[in-house]
Amino acid sequence: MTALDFICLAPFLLLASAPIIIMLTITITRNIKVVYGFSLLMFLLSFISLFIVAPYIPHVIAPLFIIDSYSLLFLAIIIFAGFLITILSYIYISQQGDDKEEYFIILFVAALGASVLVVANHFISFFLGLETLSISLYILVAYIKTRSYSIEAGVKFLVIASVASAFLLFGMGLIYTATGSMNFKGVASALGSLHALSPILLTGFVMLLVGIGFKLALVPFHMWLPDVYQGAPAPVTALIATISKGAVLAIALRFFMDIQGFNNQAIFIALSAIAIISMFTGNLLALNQGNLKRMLAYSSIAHFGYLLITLLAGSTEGIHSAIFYIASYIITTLGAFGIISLLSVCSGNADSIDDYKGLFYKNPFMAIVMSLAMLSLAGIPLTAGFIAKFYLVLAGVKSGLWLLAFSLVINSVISLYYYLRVVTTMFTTSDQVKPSTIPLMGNLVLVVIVIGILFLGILPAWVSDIIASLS
Amino acid sequence: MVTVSLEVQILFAGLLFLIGLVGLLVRRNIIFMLMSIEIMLNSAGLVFVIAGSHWAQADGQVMFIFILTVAAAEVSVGLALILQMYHHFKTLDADALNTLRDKNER
Amino acid sequence: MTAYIPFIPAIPLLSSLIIILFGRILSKKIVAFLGVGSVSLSAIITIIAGINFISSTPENGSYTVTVWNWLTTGGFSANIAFSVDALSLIFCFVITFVGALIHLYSVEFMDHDEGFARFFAYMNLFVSSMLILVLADNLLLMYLGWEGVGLCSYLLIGFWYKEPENGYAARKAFIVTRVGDTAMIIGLFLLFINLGTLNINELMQQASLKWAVSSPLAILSAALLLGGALGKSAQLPLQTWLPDAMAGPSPVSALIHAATMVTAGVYLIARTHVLFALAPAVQAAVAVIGAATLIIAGFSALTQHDFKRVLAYSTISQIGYMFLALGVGAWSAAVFHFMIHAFFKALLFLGAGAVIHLLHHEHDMFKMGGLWKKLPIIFITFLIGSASLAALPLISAGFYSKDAILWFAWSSTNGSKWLWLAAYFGAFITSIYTFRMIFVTFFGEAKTEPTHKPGKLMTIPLVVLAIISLIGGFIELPENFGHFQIFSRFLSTTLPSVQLAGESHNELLFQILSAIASLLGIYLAYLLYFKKSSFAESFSNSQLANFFYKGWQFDWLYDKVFVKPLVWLSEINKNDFVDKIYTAIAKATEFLNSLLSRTQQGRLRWYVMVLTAGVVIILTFMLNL
Amino acid sequence: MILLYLIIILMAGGVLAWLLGKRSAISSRIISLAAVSIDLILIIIAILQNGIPDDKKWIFEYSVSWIPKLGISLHLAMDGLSLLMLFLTFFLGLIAILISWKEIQKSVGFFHFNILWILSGIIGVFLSMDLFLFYFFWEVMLIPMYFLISIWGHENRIYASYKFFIFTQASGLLMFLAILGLYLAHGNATGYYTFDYQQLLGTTYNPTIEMLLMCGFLIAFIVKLPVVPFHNWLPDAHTEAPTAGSLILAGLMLKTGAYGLLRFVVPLFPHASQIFAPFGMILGVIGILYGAKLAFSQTDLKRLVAYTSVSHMGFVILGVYAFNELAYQGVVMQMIAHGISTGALFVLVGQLYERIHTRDINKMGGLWEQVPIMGTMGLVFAMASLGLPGLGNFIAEFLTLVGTFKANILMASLASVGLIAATIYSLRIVQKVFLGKKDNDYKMKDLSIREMVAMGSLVVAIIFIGLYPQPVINTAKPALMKTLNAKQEYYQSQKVDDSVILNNRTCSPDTRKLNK
Repeated sequence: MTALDFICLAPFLLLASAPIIIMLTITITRNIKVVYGFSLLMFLLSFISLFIVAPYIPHVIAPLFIIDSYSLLFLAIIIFAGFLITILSYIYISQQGDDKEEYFIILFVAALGASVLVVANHFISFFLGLETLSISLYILVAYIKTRSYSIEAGVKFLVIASVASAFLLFGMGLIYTATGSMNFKGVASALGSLHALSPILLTGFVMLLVGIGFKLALVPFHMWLPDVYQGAPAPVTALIATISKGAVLAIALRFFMDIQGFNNQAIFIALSAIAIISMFTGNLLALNQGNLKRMLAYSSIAHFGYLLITLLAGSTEGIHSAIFYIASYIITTLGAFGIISLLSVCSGNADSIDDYKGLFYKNPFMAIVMSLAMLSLAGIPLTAGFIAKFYLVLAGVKSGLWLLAFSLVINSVISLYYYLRVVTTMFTTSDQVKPSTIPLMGNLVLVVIVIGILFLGILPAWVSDIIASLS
Repeated sequence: MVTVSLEVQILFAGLLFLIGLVGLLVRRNIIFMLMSIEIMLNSAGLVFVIAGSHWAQADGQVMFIFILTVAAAEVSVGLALILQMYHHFKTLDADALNTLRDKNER
Repeated sequence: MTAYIPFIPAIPLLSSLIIILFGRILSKKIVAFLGVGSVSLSAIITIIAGINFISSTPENGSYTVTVWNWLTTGGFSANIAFSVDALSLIFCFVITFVGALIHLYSVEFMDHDEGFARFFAYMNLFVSSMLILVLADNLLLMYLGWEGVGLCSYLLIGFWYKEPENGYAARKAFIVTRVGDTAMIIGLFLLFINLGTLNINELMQQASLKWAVSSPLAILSAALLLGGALGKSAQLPLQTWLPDAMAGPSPVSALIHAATMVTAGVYLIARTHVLFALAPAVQAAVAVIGAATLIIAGFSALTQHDFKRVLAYSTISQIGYMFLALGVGAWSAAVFHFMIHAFFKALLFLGAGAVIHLLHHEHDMFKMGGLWKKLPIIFITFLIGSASLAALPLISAGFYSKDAILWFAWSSTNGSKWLWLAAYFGAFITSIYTFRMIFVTFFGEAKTEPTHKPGKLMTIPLVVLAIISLIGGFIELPENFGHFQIFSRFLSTTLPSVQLAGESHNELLFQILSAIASLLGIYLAYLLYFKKSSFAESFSNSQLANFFYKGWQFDWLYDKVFVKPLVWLSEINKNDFVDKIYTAIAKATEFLNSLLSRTQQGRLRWYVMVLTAGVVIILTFMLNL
Repeated sequence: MILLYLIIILMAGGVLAWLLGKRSAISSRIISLAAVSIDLILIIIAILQNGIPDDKKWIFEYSVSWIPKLGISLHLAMDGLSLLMLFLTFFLGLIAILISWKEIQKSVGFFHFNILWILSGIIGVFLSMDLFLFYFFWEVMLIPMYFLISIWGHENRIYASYKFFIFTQASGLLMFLAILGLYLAHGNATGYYTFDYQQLLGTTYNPTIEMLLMCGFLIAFIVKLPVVPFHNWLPDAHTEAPTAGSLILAGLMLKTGAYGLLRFVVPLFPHASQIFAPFGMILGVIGILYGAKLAFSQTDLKRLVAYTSVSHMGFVILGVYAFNELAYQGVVMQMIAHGISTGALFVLVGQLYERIHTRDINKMGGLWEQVPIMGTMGLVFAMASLGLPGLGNFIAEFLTLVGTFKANILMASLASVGLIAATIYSLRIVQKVFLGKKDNDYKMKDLSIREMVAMGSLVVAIIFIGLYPQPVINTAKPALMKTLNAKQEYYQSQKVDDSVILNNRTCSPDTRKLNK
C-alpha cells in the first residue's frame, strides 16, 4: 500500500476510527453530549477529507476499491446524510432509556459499510460493505429494546436480509464460477468474450439481483420494507431509506454499467418488468396506508422502481439523473423522516397520519417542511423531486423507454393521492392542540433540508453541472 | 482421483442451498430458521471454494473465510435478537411476529 | 343635420340607466318625469326626423348615422349605426308615440306599486331597445335590439315576481322566443358567410346580385330569419308564449305584447323583403303561417274568460294578418295594419287594464258586466277600439287596414282564394270575439263594483288613442274609395308596392263582403252574449271549446315533446354519469390496494416465500428466453 | 425585465403577506392588494410607453438561461394575447382579494400567499416561451390552488381538492411527456436540443409522432378547459372552493387551457390539429350541450354555475378548431368575457352564501325584495351567460359561431342550440334565486360598498367589451394571426412540395435576443 492509498482511504479511516474512539470514551465516562459532539465532528472531518481526496481521483486500490468522482459524490451524499441523521438521532435517542452512546458507534459502522459499498468494485468488497451495513442496521433497527415493534422489525430484517445475502453470495459464487473473476471489470471482460449467457451465469445474475433488489426493496423482494420502516426508530428508518439505499444503488449502478447489463435482452426485460411492477405495487400499497412510515416505505418501493429507469437507460445521462434523483430523494426523505422523528420526540410516536392533523396550526414550519417533502416526493415543481423526475424521464425517453416513462407518469398520478393526503391532514383543523416545539438543532436540520429541496428544485443547473463535470 | 465435473459440484452446492431454503420455509422456530440460513450461507461459500479450485485461484477461499466471519457476526446478532424476541413475545415461533402489518384501514 | 338620430334610442336608455342606478333615491315624481319625459322627447325627435325626412328625402330612401365602430375583425364589421328610412320612421313613430302615451298611463296605473321605479326603468329600456331594433343599420345591431326587447319583455312579464306563475310565464316567453332567435342568428351567420356583410342595405344588394330567385341559400337564410320572426311575433308554431305573457302589468301588454315588440317579426320581414322575394317558397310559407295563425288564434280568443287573454289571442291573430300581408307581398299593407293595430290594440289593452285595475285585479270577464254606465269613458274608448279591431266598415281605422290585406290576399300575384278565405273567415271570428268581449264586460248585470273613477293620466291616453283609432285609417284609403294613399307613398321609397295579379277585380265587392263579415260577427255576438243564447252556454262547455280555450293544446304538446323529456333527462342524470367512470377508476385502484394489502400481513415466512417465488419466476423467465 | 418583475412582485408579495399575516390580517390583505395593483399599474405604464406593435414581434421579451445544458431558459415574452390575459389576471386578482376581505378569517396570511402565487403561476403560464418553464408554471399554479380549495373550501373540500389536483396533474404529466417528446423530436431532427418555443415551432415530425405529441398537449389543455368528458373535476372544485378560488378557477385557470390550445397545440402541431379538428369541434358541441344540460339539472347554485363554465368553454374548443380569425377572436373574447361573467356569478354566489349560508336554490327564492342591487347584478350576469347582445359574451359567442360556421356549418348550428340551453339555465338561476315567492325568513343586507366596487367594476367591464370590443380585438390580432399563419404556412409548404423540410435553419443559442 502506498501513501496515496492511505490518503485516498482517509474518509474511511476517519469513519472507522470514530467507533473505536467512541468505545474508548465510553469506557472512561458515559456522556452522550460528548459522544454526540464527537460524532458530528467526525462526520465533518470525513466530509472535509473528501476534498483532500478529490485531487487524486480516480485512484484504484487494487483489487477491492476504486475511488473515482462517482464514488466521491456518493460518499459526500452519504456523509452529509449521516451528519443530519446524527443530529436527528441525538434528539431522538436522548429521550430514550440508558445505553444511548453505543448507538453512535453502530451508526458509524453503518456509514462505513455504506461508504465501502460505493467504492467497491469487487465482489469481496461488495459483500463486506453490504454485510457491515446490514449487520449494523439489524442492531440499529432493534435498538430500542423496550419496544416490541423494534425487536420484531429487527428479527424480521435479520432473517430476510440474511436470506437475501445468501442469495447474493450464491449468485456471486455462480458468476465467479462462470467468469473466473470477482472484479466487476473482470466479470465484464469475461462477459464480453461470451456469445450467450450460460444458465449458470444467468442464475448467478438473478440471485445477485435478489440481493440488490432486496436492499432496494424492489418487488418481489419488498415485503420486509414496511415492517422494518414501521418498527425501527424514526432516525434509523431515515438511515435505511437514505444511506443504505443510496449506497446499494451506487454499487448496483456501478456493477450494472460495468457489465453493460442493459444490452442483454433478458435482463433488460426482467428489470423493466420489475421496475413497472415496483412502481405500481408500491403506489397502490401506499394508497390507503394510515401509517406514515409504512406509507413512505411503499412510496420508496415505487421510487426505486422509477430509479431502475436510469439503469435501463444505459447512458451517462442515466447515471447523472440517477445521482441527481438519489440526492434529491435522500434530502426529501430526510425531510420527511426528520419531521417524523422530531415529532416522535415531543409526542411519543408520530407514526399515524392522524397524528399530523392540524400540524399547520400547531407548528406551521414543520407542516411546511413536511408539505415540501411530500410535494417533492410527488414531483411537483419548485421542489427537488420535480427536477429529479424530469432528468430521470428525460434520460429514459432519450433512450426510448417510453413505456417505462409512461407508467412512471401514471404512477405519479396515483401517488399524488397519498402524498396529498398527508398534506391535507396537516392543514385540517383539529381540536387537540399539543405544543410542538422542537430543539434548535432540529430546526436547523429542517432549514438545511428546505434549502436543499428548494435549491435543487429551482437552480438544479449548479448541482447537475457538478454531477456532469465529475463523471 | 475421481473427478467430478464442475456442473455436478455446483449442483451439489445448489442442493445444499435448497435444503437451507426449504428448511427456512417449513420451520417456524426462529432458531431453526437461523440454522437454515447458515446452511444457505455455507452453500454459497462452497460455491466459491468450488469456483476457486476450478479457476485455480485463492480468491474463492478468501471469500469463504469472509463469509464465515460475516455469518458468525450475523448469528451473534441474531441470537441476541432472538433473546429479546423471547423476552417480548414469550415464544420462538416466527409466525408470532406479526404485529407489524397492514391494518387494512383507511 | 342627422346627428340627433342616435338620441332617439339614447334618451330612453339614459333615463333607464339613471332610474336603475338612482331609482331608490329619486322620488316618484322624478322617476315618472324621467320615464314619460324621455320617451316623449324621443317621440318629438322622431317627429322632427320624420318631417325632415319628408321634406328632404334622401335619394336612395335612407340615410345612416354611424356612432362608433362596434367590431371589425377577420372581414367582419359591424357599426353602432342607425339607419333612417320610411319604414323605420313609421316604427319609431309608433313606438315613441304609443310608448309615450302608455308611459303616461302607467304613471297612474303603477302609482301604488312598490316597483314603480323599476317599472319605468324596464319600460324605458324596452323603448330604447325597440328603437335600436328598428333603427339598426345592420342585422347584428338589430339582433342586439331584438334580444334587448326580449329581455325587457321577460323582465316585465315577470314584473310582479313574487308570483311564481309570473316568473314561469316570463321564462316561457324568453325561451320560446329564444328558439326563434337562435334560428335567426344562424341565419345571420349564413348571410354573413355567403354575402360578406351584415349591413342591411349592402346585404340586400348583395343578395339580389349573388343569389338567383329560389336559390337554396336564399331559401335557407330567409327561412332562418323567418324563424326569428315567428318567435318574436308569436306565430305558429311559436305562439304559445304570448297568452301567458299577459301576466305582466297591462301597460306592458299594451306596449310590448300588442303594439310594438310582437310586431318586430313583421319589421324584420319587411326590412329584409328583398331576401324573402328571392325565396318565394318561404314567402308563401309566411302567408300560410299567417293565415293559419290568425284562424287558430281567433278560435282561441273566442273561448277565453280572461279579459287580457282574449286580447292576447287577438293580437296573435292580427299579427297573423300582417304576416299574411307580408306573405302575399303587400308590404305596405302589413306595415299599415301594424300601425293601426298598434293604436287600437294599445287602446284595448289600456282599457282592459283600466277595467281590471279598477275591479280589484279581476281578470275574468264573466265576473264583470254592466260597466258601461259606471265607466263611460273607458266604455266608449274601448268600443272604438273594438270597432277598429272588428273592422267596422267605414268609420274604423281597422277596416281600412284589414280590408287592404283581404284585398291583396286575393288579388296579389302571391295571393290565392284560400288565403283570402282564411282571412275572411278570420275577420268574421274577430268581430264575434271582439263584441263578445264588449257584451260580456260592459253590458248585462253588474257583478263587481269598480272602486273609483279612472284619473286623468289614464283617460287622456285612452282618448287620444281612440281618436287615432277612428281617424288613423284615413291616411291610406283604397283606390276605389278616395284613393288617398299618403302612407304607402311614404313607404314606397323603402318597400316595393304590391304586385297585382293580372286583370283587376272588383275591389268594391270585396269591401262589401268584409263589411258583411264584420257586421254579421257583431250580430252573432249580440245574439249569443247579449241575448244569452243557450248555444253560447253549451258551446263554452263543450270539448271543442276547451280545446280552443287551451290554445289548441299546443302547450300540452310542447310539454310532452320538449319540456318533459328535458326535465326527465336532467333528473336521471343530475350527477353526471361521466363521473361514474372516474369513480370506477378510483374504486378499482382501491380494490387493488386492498388486494395487495392482504399480502402484507406481517408473516416472516410468507415474505421469504414471496421472495423465493419471485426468484423462481424470474429465473424461469430468463432461462427460457 | 418587466415581465420577470411582474412575477417576482407577486411571489414576493405572497411571502410578505404570509409573514405579516400572522401579526395582522389586514396588513396581508393590503399587501396583496398592493402587489396586484403594482403589477397592473406597471404593465399599464409599460404598455403606454411602448405601445402595441402591429407586427408579429413580442411587446416585451426577456430571456436568461436556466439549465443551459438542456436548452432550458427563463424565456418570458409577451404579445397581445398574453397582454390581454395579464390584464384579466390582474383585474380578477384584485377582485378576488376584495371579495375575500370578509369571507376569509382563517389563516389570512397563508390565504393571500396562495392567491398571489396562483396569480404568479398563471401569468407565468401566459408569459412562458420555454416549454419547460411553461410546464413549471403550469404546475406552480396548481399547488396553491389545491391549498385554497382544501383549506378554505366548503364541506366536501378535501374530495374536491384531490379531484382537482389529480385530474390536472395527470393531464399535466402527459403534457410533460409530450414536451419531452417534442424536445427530442426537435433535437433529433436538428441536433439542437432546446425547450424554446420559438425554436420548436415548425419542427417536422412523422405524422404518428406528431399526433401522439399533440394528444399529450391536448389532454392537459382540454382537461383544464375543461372539455367533456374530462370535466368532472370542475364542478366539484368550483363548488367547494372559496369564492376567490372559484373566481380564479373559472376566470383564469380555465383560460390557461384555452391559451395553451392557441399558443401551443395549433402552432406546434399544425398537421395533427387539422386531423383532430372535427373531433375537437364535436367535443366542443358535446361540451356546450352536455354542460348546459347538467347546469340545468343542478340545485346547488355554485355547481350550476360551474357547469355553465363547462358549457361556455365548449365554445372555446369549437372556435380553436375552426382555424380562422373570426373564431379565434371569438375564443379570446370568450376567455375574457367568460372570465368576467362567470367569475362574477361565483362572486355573487359567494355573497349569497355569506348572507344565508346555503347554496341550495330550493332554499332561496324571492330574494330580490331584500337585495335588489344584488338581484340586478345577478340579472346582468345571467344575461351575460345566456349571451345577451351588448354584453361581452355575445361578442364572443357570435364571433366564435360565425367563425365556426365558416368551417363547419353543422357544428356551428348545433352549437347555436347551446344558446337556447343557456337561456334555460340562466333564467332558472334568476327565477329560483331572486324571483318567486319568498318562503324563507332570511334577513339580508344588500351589497356593501366594497362588494359594489367589485361587482360594479365587473359589470362595467362586461358591458364595455360588449359594446366596444375593438381594443381587445386589435390587441389580440397579431398574436392570433401568428397562430393561424403558423398553421397555414405549414399547409402551403406542404402543398408546394411534400418533401420540403421546413426546418433546415441553423439555430444557435446566441441568436436569441437577451433583453429587450
